[in-house]
Amino acid sequence: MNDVTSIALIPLLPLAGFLLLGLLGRSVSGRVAGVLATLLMAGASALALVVAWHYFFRDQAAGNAYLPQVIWQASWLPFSGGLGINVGILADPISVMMLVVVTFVSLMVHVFSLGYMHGEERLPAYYAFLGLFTFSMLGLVLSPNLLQTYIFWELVGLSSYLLIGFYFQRPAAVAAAKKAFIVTRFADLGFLVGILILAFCGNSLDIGTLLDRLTNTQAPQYAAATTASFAGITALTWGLTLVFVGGAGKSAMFPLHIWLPDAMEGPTPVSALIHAATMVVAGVYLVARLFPLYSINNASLLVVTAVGSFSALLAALIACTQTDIKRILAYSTMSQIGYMLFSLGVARYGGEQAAGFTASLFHLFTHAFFKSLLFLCAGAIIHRVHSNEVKDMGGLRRRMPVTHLCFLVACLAISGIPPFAGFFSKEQILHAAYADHKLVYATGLITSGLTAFYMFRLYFLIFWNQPSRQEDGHREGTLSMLVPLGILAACSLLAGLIPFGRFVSADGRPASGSSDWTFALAPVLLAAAAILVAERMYRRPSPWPQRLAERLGGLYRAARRKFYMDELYLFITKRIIFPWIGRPAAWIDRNVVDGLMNGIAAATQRISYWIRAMQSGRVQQYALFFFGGVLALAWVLIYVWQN
Amino acid sequence: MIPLSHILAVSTALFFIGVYGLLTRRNLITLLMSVELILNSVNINFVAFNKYLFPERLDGLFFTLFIIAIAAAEAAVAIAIVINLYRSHGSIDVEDSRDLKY
Amino acid sequence: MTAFFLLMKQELLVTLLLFILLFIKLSGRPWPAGRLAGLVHILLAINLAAGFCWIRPGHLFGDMYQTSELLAFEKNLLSLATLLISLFSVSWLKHHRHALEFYLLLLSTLLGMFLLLSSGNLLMFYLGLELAGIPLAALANFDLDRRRSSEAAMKYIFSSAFASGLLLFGISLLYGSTGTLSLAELPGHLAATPLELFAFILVFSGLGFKISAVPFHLWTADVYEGAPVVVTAYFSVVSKGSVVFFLLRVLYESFMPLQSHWYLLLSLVAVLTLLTGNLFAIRQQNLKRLLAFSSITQVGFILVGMSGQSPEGQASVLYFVLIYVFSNLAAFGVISLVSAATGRETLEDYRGFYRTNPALGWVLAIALFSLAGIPPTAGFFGKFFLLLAGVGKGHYLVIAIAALNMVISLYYYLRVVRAVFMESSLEPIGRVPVPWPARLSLALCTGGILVTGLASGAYQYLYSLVR
Amino acid sequence: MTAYQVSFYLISACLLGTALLAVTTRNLFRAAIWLLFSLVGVAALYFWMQVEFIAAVQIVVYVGGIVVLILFSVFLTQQTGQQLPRATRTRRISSLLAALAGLVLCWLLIRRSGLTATGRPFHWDMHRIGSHMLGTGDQGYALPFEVVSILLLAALVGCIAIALKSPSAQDNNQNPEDPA
Amino acid sequence: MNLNWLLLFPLLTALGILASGGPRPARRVACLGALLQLALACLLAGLYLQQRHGGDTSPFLFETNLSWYGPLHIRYHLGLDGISLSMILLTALVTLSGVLVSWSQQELSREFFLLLTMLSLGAYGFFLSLDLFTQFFFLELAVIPKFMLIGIWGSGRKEYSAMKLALMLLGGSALIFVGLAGLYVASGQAGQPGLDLATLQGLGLPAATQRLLFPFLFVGFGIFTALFPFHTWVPDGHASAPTAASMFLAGISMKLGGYGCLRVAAFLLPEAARYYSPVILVLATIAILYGALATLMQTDLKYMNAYSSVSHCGFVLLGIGMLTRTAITGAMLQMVSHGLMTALFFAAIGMIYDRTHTRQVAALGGLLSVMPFISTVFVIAGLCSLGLPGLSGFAAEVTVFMGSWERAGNFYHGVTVLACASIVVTAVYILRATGTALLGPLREESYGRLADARWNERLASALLVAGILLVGLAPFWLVRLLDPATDLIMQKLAALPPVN
Repeated sequence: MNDVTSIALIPLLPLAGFLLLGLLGRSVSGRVAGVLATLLMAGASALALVVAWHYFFRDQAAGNAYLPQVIWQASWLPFSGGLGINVGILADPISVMMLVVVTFVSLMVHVFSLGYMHGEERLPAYYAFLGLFTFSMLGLVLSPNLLQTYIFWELVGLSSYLLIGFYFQRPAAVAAAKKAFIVTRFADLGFLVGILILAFCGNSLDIGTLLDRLTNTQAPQYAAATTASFAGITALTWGLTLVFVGGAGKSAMFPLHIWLPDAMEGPTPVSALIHAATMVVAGVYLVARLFPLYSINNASLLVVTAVGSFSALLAALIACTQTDIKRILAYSTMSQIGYMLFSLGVARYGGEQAAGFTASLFHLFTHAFFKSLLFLCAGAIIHRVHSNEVKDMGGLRRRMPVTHLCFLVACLAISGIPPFAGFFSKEQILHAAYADHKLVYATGLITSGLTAFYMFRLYFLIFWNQPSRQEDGHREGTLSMLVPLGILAACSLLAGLIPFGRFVSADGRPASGSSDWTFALAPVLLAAAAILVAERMYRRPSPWPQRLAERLGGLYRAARRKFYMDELYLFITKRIIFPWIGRPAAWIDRNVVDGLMNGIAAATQRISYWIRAMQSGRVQQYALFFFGGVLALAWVLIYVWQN
Repeated sequence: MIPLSHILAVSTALFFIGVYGLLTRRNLITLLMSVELILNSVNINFVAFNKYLFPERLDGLFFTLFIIAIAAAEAAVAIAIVINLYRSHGSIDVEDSRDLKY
Repeated sequence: MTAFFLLMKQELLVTLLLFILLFIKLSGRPWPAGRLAGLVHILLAINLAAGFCWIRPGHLFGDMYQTSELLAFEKNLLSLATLLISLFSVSWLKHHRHALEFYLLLLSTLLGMFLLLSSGNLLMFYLGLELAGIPLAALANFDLDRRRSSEAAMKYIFSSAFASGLLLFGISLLYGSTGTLSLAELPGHLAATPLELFAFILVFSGLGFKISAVPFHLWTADVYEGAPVVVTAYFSVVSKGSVVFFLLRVLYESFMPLQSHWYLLLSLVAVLTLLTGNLFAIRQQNLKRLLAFSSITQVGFILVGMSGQSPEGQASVLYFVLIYVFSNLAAFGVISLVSAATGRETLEDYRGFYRTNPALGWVLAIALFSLAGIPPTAGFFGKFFLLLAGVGKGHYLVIAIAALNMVISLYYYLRVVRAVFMESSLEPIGRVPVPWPARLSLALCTGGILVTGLASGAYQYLYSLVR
Repeated sequence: MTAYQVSFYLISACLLGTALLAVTTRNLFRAAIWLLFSLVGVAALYFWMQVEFIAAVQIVVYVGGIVVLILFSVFLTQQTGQQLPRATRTRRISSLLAALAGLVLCWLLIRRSGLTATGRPFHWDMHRIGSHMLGTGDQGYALPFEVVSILLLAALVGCIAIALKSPSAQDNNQNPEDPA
Repeated sequence: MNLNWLLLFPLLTALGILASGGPRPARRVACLGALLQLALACLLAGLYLQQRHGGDTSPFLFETNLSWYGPLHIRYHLGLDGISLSMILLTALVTLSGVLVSWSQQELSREFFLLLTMLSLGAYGFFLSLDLFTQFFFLELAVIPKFMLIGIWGSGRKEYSAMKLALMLLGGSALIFVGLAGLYVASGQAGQPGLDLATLQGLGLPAATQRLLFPFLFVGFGIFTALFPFHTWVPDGHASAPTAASMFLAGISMKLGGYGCLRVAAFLLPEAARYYSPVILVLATIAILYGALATLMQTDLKYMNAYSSVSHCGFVLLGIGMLTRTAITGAMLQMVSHGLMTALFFAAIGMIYDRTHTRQVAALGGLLSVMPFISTVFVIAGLCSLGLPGLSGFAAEVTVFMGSWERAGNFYHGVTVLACASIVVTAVYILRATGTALLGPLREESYGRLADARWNERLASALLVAGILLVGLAPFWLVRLLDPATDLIMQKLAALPPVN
């Protein structure tokens, strides 16, 4: 069953949706477009499930290890010397897992959108963009070639741009889209240079070949890559770190995270799909994809760990102070991705030490469900109250019981309360961190507590807190909105039970997924305590939050202003790059370089004006010049120049 | 015997007297006179060369004759032009006809 | 006797023409200018046609007169140019009192140039030069009622007298030093002594005056501006062309023993000429004056090519003059038509010219492009070959300066094009009537500009002549 | 020093002196007269060189023709008593320098060239001149002769066309087209 | 196939336009001519591939080699290789869309189309010529039509810009001329006088000669392709030009320079190219970054695209300067890509300008809602410009980067990283312009009444978009097309003596 057609069809179906809807444009109604796109997506999703089933249970199980296999590839852009972009399809545990996650969440989002986006303008475009995104994301996860990864990496960036800016008449949406694209582009620069370094170190762009060559200590490429190059750092470290910069940009890691909260200007289902479940974890995916390389390079792993853990903590802190429901979720996403990354950072290749790897991807897997669920719930709520601010909500549990329930499930999952999905993955991560480095573990633990706190803060603020003001009765969303919520809630509940390590591990061999229950006690208790605190503070309107904020003073204000990161960036761009680099460049061009060209012309004119006295109109002066010329020429020819 | 160079010196001196006149006189007719001096100096040259250096042929003599003839023609046309200029400008001072310049 | 007539046929035909005109003059019954022009056109055309038949080399009058296929070509070119000028001069001549005298003088200068080209002897050279020059001074005065015209004539006749004085002095020194006046014998007697060099420089300056090479050029702009447009055209094309041909011949034949000297001289003068011509031209407002300086620049290019000292150089110079005839005459043709119709000659006046006179606008533009050396006009080929010949020995500096000057010169040509095509004016020149002879002339020029470059026949023919 | 030699220097001195006066005097009429003397001096030099024919032509054409022409035009265009204006000092100095430089250069070149008289006899007689003048072969000057005749003709035509007063010219000469 | 057809067609078109009675027939003739040219170019591509497929490995196909100016050894030599073929396809495409975009040209339209056709004639001739004289002829042939197009139909300081463009370009060609003269002399000294590319490249000119002549030729051609600091004609020229002329100017005209640089630098004077490589690279990098930074500050859409062209053409020079196979291929790809993309961009800007009568970014806003088609075209062009995969810009740039990194050494790597950095800046200015001009609320009430693209504009844009997608989605065919030619270049470079 795992033939080329079926697996290739998975990305191609959304692509077909994109092309169809893009070309038909306004000639189809929004409803038709939605249904068409959803059907195509359903097909893709079903195929993905089948493919995954075949991969994990049929074809590969026999060998005791899930080997990566390139199912199909073709030369797309050949370079010289064996390099070249080969477009292809790679099937390995990670990509197949991602296949499932992406198609599944995408399908949920499609379905949800049917109700949520009903009545909006430009729906065909919306679904087309969704299709484009899904296609790109699938292309990204299936890529066997570094530059193919880069290609789709850019394409997901584009679709993210298009979808964030979907409400293009809102200046904030436009600005957010721009910001998202530019910040990730900046990171992609690192990615690109990283690719260049790695590709020329290993003399290949093919990921498999590259991994083989650079991890093989006997290979000449390995020796070249691990000797110090620029600034005393090995080429491998440079390459991996720069690649990670790309990943950090896409995954909104500190300090490149600033685009993610703003990206919430897009339609909420989009946030669920792109900015919660799939695209933002591309960084994790990237590191995981190149994990064998990272695992032999401690320096770059350290960077990954540091960035991941710091981002996780930072985002959690900020999330505690925000009041925009989607932004809180966005910071929570950032925090969770930080988790996944430091989990990768603490892992090593193979064996017991590789637990972090599995845990990370496990968390990625579970997070996709509960975070998209959270976003979709938020969407349903926003759909109802027409506001993103939590202060406009409150007491919604009666009016939106289904949503309430789903949201609660998701909150529990993300807080790591057993037996919800998040518990399992998070526990594994903390375990791995504990095994590696206590500081990382401590960070993770604190973050875990904070997570529970801010999630339940949100939960209580939305659903409890104040009595509902709107007395217009039951207004739950449409069925198309509720069904995805339900399904995702179920997933959030159950996904943790999957023996994930059996399928996905660093070396392809099944890892023991056994949880150490006693170890899990600390985080769970911490989470429970945090939930209690949140309950005390936010279940009813109380002065406590205010007092606490005052007590914390500067820290609170800094966190509320997102630690002034936006201001810093604005300062750098608006106050440094534009006026001090761009403007001088433009000025120099107009005045110095062009001035030089014009100056030559002006000088010629000037000389022309100066020498006009020669042509004075006096015929005798002409004769004098004539005669002088003769004498001078005679002098030169007779006396000066002796050949 | 007078050395040839002395004759040449005379003619050259005459030539440059003519040149000086041509460069400094302001009346057009005096300019014309200076031109005649220049031509005369050339004539002296030709005759002297012919007589003292290349007496076999009469090239120099004939050249002189033709120069004299042409000098006449040139003077005639020049005077006609000067008269016309006098009519239009009311002056034959060379400094007065400077409409065309730069 | 037949041989005599055949060899001298071009001169004799022109003389015949002169006498016919003289008879008409003496018959006492004045002919209207149009009829006269028609007659002259026909006779000139016959002359031109005859020039292409029975071409053979030969000598007459001892060494005084010589002819060859090359000389016949050169004379034909001059005849053609005269015919073209005559064709577009009709609208100017119609109102002129002395149309017949105009033709008499014009043709006598043409005869002078023929004799100059055919001269085998410094005496004939001098006589030809004067015959070509003195009546020209009278012609420059032919706008009899205009101050500027007489000023121009005055400047020309005095400058020319001074120049021929120096030239004669040079010839006399040359005679004294070598003992011969024959151009053919000269190389055998030249020894590059300082006196000979000085004499050579004097002779060169006399010729340089005629072709307006810097620093002997200062009369050019004033005379070109003051003289009637038709005469200016004649000055800049026929007069200049004939002397270029002659200079080419004497440099490559008579003065070959001084070649390393004249190479330097030519290079120096060429660079000066290019720079000066261009630097003055970029400021000009009067089109005639602009073209005067442009023609100085063109001479600079010619001198660069001439300094190449190779058959290619010779052929390129001849070829360039051929092209220059067409280009310059096309430009002057348009200007003379406009001048005759409206009396307007400045750049300002030409604003928006294209909107009222598209055909003339195109002709002017094509002519200017050819002068600037822009493909596909022949000027491009002409300039390219000149400079290619000039670089023959690998002296890049002159070529680089020349190439730089091509850019400067482009500026002022394009300024004219800009005025004609792009700018607009409150009172543009109205529709200019173009009588059919002028039309024919402009068509011939334009055709020449477009064909002589793309078809390589002309160049190959010239090359075969000089080799 | 023989009288022959002395006479050369005398003639030369007169010739150059009068020439100098001709180009410096500030009276137009006197300048013409000095020029006349100078041209006569040149003729005398020809006599001294024993080329009487040229001397005769010099006197006939120059003295009899050109100077008279010049005198006529002087009368036509100028009140004879008037002082001629002088050129500017700069012009005079620079011209003087140029002329002197030229003179020095020429003198140096002549000195260096080593041109000395050969002493070979120089024969000419009217018959030879006449036969050469009308000859068409080697050393025949028939062609230049004809050319000069045409040139004179053309010059005549040109003079007539330009200098002949015409009614329209009279109208216009008082109000020149642009007084710039 | 006889390549003369490709020159004859535009010539006939020009004559047809001259003969046509008025503006309407003129544009029909022009369009028909352009269409036929495109068809011919495609046919040529087919025949070329067939011939290559048949195993023909000669460097140039379909040669026409006639003596033109025999005494001067100047030949009329046409020939085709992959590089010229790709350029010819580009020219044909841009010409057709240029004619279509100018369909509603009112003022002096006969002259307009005539000049446009002349321009394409010059470009075809240039790309086909194998004799440097012929090539030079066509190079200059293409300058004056630009001058006229800008000066007559342009906007803003049109006369100034036209003059500047003409003078700078012809200044460049003057430099080229000096180089050619030097080559001519050198070939004469080597015993085979002439300017035939095929002959010259086989001569193995001495290193000193190469180093002497290279700067003239390279800078000369470089001016055409906006080599820093001789790029200043680009902003003014492009900004003042009418739409079709801008398209042609940036789309094709600047490619003449790149093509010339490649032919001369890597093909004719490989020794000197290697010698001067660091200088070229520095200049190219400056052009890339500095062009991009200067673009950031532009407020006029045309100026923006013009400066971005400076930046993008820097990649061409970078690729050529790197002298690796991949980099050179990348430079070629970039030439094609930039040609299509920038033509599309100018078309879109022209359409916007036609309707709103402003090109100031700040004066526009929210156009997407009233003219979705034009805005989409604009966005596609912009995305191509910022190197989005799937569009041609990415394939080209990534090839250049890969090829550049191939040169080992911190200098080369540093240059490459700096060049890469421009993709960020590009993204910034493209998105800023898009965000302000197309997105957001409508800036002016009156914009609401504006119409979207007409059929001719749609067709023109579609053609170019198709080209961009074709290259962007399937760059391999273009690379394969270029391959034999790059092979030849590589052979020449490989044959160089090692650097001591």
